[in-house]
Amino acid sequence: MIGLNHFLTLSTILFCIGIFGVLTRRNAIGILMSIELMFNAVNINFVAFSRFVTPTALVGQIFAIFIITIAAAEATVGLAIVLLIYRNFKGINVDNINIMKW
Amino acid sequence: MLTGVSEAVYYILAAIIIGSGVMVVSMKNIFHSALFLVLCFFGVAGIYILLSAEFIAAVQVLIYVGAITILMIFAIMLTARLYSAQIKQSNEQVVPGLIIVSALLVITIFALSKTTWKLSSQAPETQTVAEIGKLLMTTYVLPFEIVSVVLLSALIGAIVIARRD
Amino acid sequence: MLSFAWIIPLLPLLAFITIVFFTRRNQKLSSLISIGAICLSWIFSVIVIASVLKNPVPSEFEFTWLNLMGFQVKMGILIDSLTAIMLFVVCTVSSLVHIYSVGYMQGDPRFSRFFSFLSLFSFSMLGLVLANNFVEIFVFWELVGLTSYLLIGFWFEKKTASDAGKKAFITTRTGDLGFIVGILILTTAAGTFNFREMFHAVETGQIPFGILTLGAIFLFAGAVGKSAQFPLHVWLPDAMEGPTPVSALIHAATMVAAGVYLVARTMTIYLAAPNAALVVASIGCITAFMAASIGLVQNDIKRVLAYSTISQLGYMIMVLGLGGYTAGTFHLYTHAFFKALLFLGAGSVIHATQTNDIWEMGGLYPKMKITAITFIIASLSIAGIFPLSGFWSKDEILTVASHYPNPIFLIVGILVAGMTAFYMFRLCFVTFFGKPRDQHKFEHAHESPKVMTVPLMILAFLSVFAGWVGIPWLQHGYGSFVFHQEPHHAEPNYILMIVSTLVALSGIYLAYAMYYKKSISPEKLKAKFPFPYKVLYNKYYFDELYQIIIINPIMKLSGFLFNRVDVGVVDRLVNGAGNFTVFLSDVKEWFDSHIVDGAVNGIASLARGTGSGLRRIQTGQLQNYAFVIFFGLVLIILFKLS
Amino acid sequence: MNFPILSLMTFIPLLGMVVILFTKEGQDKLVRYLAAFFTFIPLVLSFILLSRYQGSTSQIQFVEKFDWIPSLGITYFMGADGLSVPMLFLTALLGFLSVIYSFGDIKEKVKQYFAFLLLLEVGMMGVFSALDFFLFYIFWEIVLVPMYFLIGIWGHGRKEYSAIKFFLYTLFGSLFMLIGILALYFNVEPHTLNIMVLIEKTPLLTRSFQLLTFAAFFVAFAVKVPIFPFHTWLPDAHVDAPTAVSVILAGILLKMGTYGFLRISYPMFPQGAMYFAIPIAILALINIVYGALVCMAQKDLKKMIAYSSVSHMGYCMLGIAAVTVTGISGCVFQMVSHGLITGALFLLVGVLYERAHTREIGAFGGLWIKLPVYSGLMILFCLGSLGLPGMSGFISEFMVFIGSYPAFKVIVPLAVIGVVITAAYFLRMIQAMFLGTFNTKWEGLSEISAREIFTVVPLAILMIGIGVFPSPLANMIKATVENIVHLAVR
Amino acid sequence: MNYQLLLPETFLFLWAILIFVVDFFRKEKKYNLAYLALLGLIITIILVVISQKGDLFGGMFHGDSFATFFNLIFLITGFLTILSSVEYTKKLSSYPGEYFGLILLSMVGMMFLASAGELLTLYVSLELTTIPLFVLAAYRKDDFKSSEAGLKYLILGGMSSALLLFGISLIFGLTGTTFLKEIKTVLIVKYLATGEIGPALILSFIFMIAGLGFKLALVPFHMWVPDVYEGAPTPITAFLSVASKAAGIAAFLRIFFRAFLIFQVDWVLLIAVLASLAMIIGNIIALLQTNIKRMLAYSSIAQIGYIMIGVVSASATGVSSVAFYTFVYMFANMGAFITAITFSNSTGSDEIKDYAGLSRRSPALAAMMAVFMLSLVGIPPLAGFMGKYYLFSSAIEQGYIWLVVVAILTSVISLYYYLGVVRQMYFQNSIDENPQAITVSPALRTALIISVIGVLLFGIFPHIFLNLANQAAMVFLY
Repeated sequence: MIGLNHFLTLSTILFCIGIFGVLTRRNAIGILMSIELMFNAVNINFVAFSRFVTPTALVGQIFAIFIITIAAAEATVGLAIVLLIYRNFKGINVDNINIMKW
Repeated sequence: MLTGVSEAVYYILAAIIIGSGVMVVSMKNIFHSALFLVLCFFGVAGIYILLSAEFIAAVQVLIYVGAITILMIFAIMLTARLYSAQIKQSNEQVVPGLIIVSALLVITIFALSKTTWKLSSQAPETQTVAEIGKLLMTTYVLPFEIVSVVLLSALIGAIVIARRD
Repeated sequence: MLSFAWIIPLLPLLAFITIVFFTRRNQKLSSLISIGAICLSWIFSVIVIASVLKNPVPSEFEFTWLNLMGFQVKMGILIDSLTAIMLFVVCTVSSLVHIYSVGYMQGDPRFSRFFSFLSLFSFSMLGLVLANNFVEIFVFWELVGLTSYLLIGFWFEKKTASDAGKKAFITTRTGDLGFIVGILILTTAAGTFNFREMFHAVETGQIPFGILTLGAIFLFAGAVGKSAQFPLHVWLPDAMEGPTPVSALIHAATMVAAGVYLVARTMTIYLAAPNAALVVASIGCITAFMAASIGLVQNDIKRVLAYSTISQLGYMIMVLGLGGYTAGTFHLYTHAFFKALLFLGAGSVIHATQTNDIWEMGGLYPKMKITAITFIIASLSIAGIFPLSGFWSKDEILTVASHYPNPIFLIVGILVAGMTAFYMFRLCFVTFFGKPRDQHKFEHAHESPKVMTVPLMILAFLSVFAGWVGIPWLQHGYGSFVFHQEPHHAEPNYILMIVSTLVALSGIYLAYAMYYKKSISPEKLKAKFPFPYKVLYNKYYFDELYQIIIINPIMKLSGFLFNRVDVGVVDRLVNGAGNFTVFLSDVKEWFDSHIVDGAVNGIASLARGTGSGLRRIQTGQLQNYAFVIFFGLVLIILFKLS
Repeated sequence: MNFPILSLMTFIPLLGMVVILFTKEGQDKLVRYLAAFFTFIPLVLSFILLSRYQGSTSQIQFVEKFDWIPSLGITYFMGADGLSVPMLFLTALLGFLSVIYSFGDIKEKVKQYFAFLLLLEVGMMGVFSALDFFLFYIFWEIVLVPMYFLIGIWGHGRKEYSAIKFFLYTLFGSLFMLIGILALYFNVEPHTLNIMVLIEKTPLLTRSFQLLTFAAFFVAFAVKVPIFPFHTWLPDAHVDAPTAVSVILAGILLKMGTYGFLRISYPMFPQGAMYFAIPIAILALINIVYGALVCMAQKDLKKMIAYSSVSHMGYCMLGIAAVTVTGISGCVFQMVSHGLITGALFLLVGVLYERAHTREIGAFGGLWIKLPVYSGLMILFCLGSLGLPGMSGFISEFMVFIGSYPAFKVIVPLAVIGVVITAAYFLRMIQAMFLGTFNTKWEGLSEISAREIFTVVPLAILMIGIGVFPSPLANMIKATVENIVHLAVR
Repeated sequence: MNYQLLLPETFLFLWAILIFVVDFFRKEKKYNLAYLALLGLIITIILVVISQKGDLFGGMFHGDSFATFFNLIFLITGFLTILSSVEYTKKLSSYPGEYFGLILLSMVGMMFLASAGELLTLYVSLELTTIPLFVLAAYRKDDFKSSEAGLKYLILGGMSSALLLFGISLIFGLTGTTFLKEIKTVLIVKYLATGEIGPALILSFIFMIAGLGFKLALVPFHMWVPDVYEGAPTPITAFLSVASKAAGIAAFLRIFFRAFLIFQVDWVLLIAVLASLAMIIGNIIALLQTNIKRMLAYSSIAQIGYIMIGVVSASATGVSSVAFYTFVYMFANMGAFITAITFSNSTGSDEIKDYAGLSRRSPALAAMMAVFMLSLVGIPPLAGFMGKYYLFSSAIEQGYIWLVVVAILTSVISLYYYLGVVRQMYFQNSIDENPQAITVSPALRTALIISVIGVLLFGIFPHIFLNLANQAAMVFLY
């Protein structure tokens, strides 16, 4: 019996993995990837709710589409900035990107 | 409720997703991470199918696997010196990060499992593609338009930023 | 009909204003204005006394000065026999001193200023005498104190003079503390400031006995300060730093009598509060004896006179405390003349010899006869030799003392009379007779000009005859004029008269023996009784005592309050918490940089301390930020879901 | 609506400030005359105010009232009664005199200086005439800003420190007042910020609420007065401020605190007044005695006078705490009198400092010989300050004592000690500076100038005038004070 | 359907496209496109003012007074930002046209955000607001700090979007709808049925607060603020600190007041705690800053704490006070940033200590800066005071005296650093012997004058905008 909670659990786990990635990856692209994992987790939520709570309305699915789209947009900009960082800092290791502090 | 084969599929997919997700965040080589990310996205797409959201699954594959991941791989190639990837890929926050994340995980799962959801027993919509298309052009036309502007601005922005002067 | 009396104080005030603002540059004119004003006042005072003699019913005139709900102050004048006598005394002595000063102050660069101050003093003193309520009397009381301060410190270039002025002001103000509190207590209880209304309240028993006693004692503190009674007598001898006419006017004849006047004026209260009256009498008694004993050994001519003044004032206070209203005021009246004369005479001597030390004088009699004779007349008067003024008033006092059950007052009275006679004649013999001790000064000495000697002669006349109005055999003498409740008929007490005269004569003889004939050597006595001599010579060490027990602690306290409490503690309270973190790391630096600085620094360093800790979070490391966010998130969730 | 005299008095200086700001740089002389002109008009108006004020009633007069921010219940409500009229006059007078004094004193950034000085006057005038809480608060706070700049830019010594300290302390206090105001606003029905209406309604509120609000207002006013232990800003600010600003600070700003107590705290919170009577009286006693003792320890003349303010304002508080007509009248008298006397003292200190560049008491000696007029004036005001009869200080202190004695039978006699200590430190100062042998180091000192004399003579006249004829002032405040007492003992 | 309601947004979007197009054909002096953008903004402001009221798409889009009010804030901020960017863009090596266009696009997003009555629209608008800002933050490509700012902003922004989305997904799961008013109905029904609201709802509140808290820079989600503010081009920082924040506030109010007001016990206290933390932390750390942008960054963290006081009140007055405070905060904060821009255009420095002696070099500039600083402290009669007064009054009305006390104590602290700038300008002398005057270009001068007039005028005559703010708040009262 796979119910809603199974999917929610899965998504939560994925979400937390994403968070862990954000917290620990040193590579900027790695962090971006982790963020994508978080978006995916959210999407699982939406789709699962859509399936179990509002099977006839497709709101959840539509939401997921939008999230995917925007994730793509964000990834684009993100990667552009990463490239910029790479040019300036000669590396994309976020540990070293800390001119500004305190 | 899913039973039988679906149940088994669910577990397999979940294992793939979680396993590859963990790989994504822990691989030493960022390039390998990217590959596992692809795997993970596929797994998620499988979940969508399991949830009878085939259209979303397709979108997932197209956009995520087809666009985003490829983009990332390009970016990795452009930025990282691939095979000098012996340098540590994770910072000192692993242990505290683990603690925080597991705390969050436990609480969230606990909270969600304690919640009674208002489940519906209706059969899921089957004509999803057409229905979604219709909705996007009617009820959700406004966000749809806005998102196009988002894409436009992301496009322009990315060009402005990424281009060498 | 007597309402014109307000002009009496006003004239000197006008003189003061005129001199200060207009005629300051013209010395002669200034002095003329000043003298003219006081002389006019004198004429008015004579008119007042004449009309009061004719119609002794007290009259009062007043106008509302300040009016608030439940608080009404009227200013006005009260004229009764006491006022009339006082007006006459003050005007007389004051006029003479004014005239005398023209000679004495000749050549002083601040001549005009001196006269302006004298006028201001006359104004204040006359106002004090005329006051019909507590507020008014206090106002003039303080003004009198001010002029005293200004005149004592007239030669302010001398540190001793300015010190003395300050000391006088502060010491008398200490007494005024009591005065104010006394006024507060009494007026709050009686609901009025007016003398007669309050006396009425006292007589009808509206004021509870305890409050009345307390109020009376506090009120008396004012008199103690002003009349230089024990223990606030220390300022008067020092006040001799002022020009001698000032000493004569203020510190002998008039101002210091204000305390006595106050007690006399409020006699009703003391009669209703016998405990307070006993305090008054005791203080007076102590003072009289103490000052007289100090006077025995002093070498400065004016200081001797100063202690004599204190002693005589003690006499008056004592007798007032014993209920001798007539006796006290009578002595006040006679004392004014002979004490003024003594001072002016001393001034004349000082003027001639340019020194105050009696041991630098000697044999002056031939050179300044008028001064010497008048001085000796005054000495006889103060010593109480028949039939001079002093005799009659002293006799009154001793009579009153003899009625008191406890003989201590009488004994002290007689003892003091003897001591007075001794030190006065010690002064006379050393100054005017014998061989000149300082040849240079002796040769330089000369009789003073007319403008100085004429007042001396007038005063000598008064010293002899002024007291005759109180001769016991007189049917309508002083006692039937100035009295409290009932006319006082002095009964001649022959035993007392004889005893006191004998005591006085023996005092004179002792002085004669010691300082003229030199049959008894003062040096030997000194050597024989070194301790009493030293104590007396150092005035019972009062100044030193005050320095140690009052002044030093106060100065220390104020320094402490400022340096420790104000800068230290108060600011530090605010500082404290803030610096705790920094404190742990670097105690010394904390002390240096923060204790002295104020609360602002306190808040700032609290903030800074916390801030520099907090901003460590802002490492610049992106993922630390993310960590903080999630850490906060988890905390919030735990907080909300628990 | 009649002639808006209060608004004019308040805002003409503002107009002056704007005009001055638009003058060209460097025209110092013009700026000075403009400033004098724009402070002179309020002075003239204040005379009209004095002459037209009806002292027989406690009614608010010269009322100007119209809606300002109706959605928040805020009105523009100006008015004056017997409490504000003397303070307005004092403000106009000291404002004008300090401008005149500053003619010679200020040589740098003249334009800004006078602009700030005028702004300061706006705030003070407003505080004394505003009867809407919001308006009152605005004016109350406006004062801080120019003061901060005036101390910080044109001051001496640790001026920055003093400026910020002043600002922080007083802002801290006044923000509590803001809470109090809002709390009041929401706790009366219908909601209102009209002080006069609030006075009628607040006593109906619960006791604990009254006490709390009283405490909140207390902090605000206590910092201004200043009451121990909130006083440590005062010596710093006074000492480091330029002369004219010290004058205003001591002469008027401190009065804002006591004014607040009389206008707001006591009429509004009878319960608070009753409950806190003894503590306030004790604090007042501490102010008096402690302030005076601290004065004794001072070596700097200006600091001594600054601390003397602490002591003298203690009398005000003592008078207030007793809640009797006499006590409060004494307080008002003391407010006026202290304004005149301390203002003049600061002016005179400034005169000397400008010439000698030191204020150390011990550095002088025998100045009376060299500078008779200056010394005479200084001694006159010192005597006034130590409460000599014939001058205003005596009356106020005496009234305070008389008025508060029935309420505090132990505290008042102790407070009287302050009188002696005051005499002691003033005489000590006089002796050290003016008496004794002349210190030839100061041979070159020049006598006080005519302009400087002009600034203190009106103060001297008023000081003696009130001292000799207190009735006009008493009649002016009488009805109002009776009303305050009537309200405060409800 | 009355599509006219969309007119301002559509117009602004088209205008942005117009700018891109013109930019394409223009070869030099592209920074003059700023004036084109300004023209567009003025027209949009007019359109907003005259716009009709009504709902579209079944409550997905509200053209109501609340939206109008916030739209005005965005537009005026944008106007000032662009005015102050004219000089700045001259120094940019490339793409000034896109710079203005992106600002306009971001504003389109904000305007939709303020009108959104549905979560999907809201989310999408939020992204439209943010994504151009990521780019703009990194716009000075040769400047390391700018790139760093862009990266930090992007990563943390993306992460917080994910948090917000997670929260939204839970709400969706609980109610099955994304329309705020339906969410409210469903939740009430559910609550009435079961008597409890369940942990998932609270979890979603928290996730949404976290997600929006990022935009608002609410502690502890404020970490990005100092670094991004410091690194981003200063006009963008100004824009971020006002417009973006105002957008966040609008979104927050929409969601929480429209849908969750009846569950206020479950989130108000949390907001109150976060608000006080923001006030304390923001003000205290600001004390130590030496860079004006960084100082203003921390100050803006503190300011959001003040704004949240109005949210905590959870009443119409509260909303009104939030709106009004945001409005007046805009003038003061923009003014402060514009002064900083002016100063750094001339001197190239953002260090507070370099402001020494500014009152001599440029008295007018220094005076205006002082006014802005004092307004931020909340000294009457400046607008900042009026705003704070209103905020405090809303809180006290609801009995949150402790919160006001915190606000007051921290205000006193804030005085210290705000006046720190004033102190430099007025009490210190410049290090240079003869520093030249600061040149103020006409555009900057206009921007400064607008700000200073705003600060002065709305302190003394706030009535009109108070009424507008009240009307805006009425939206939540049905």
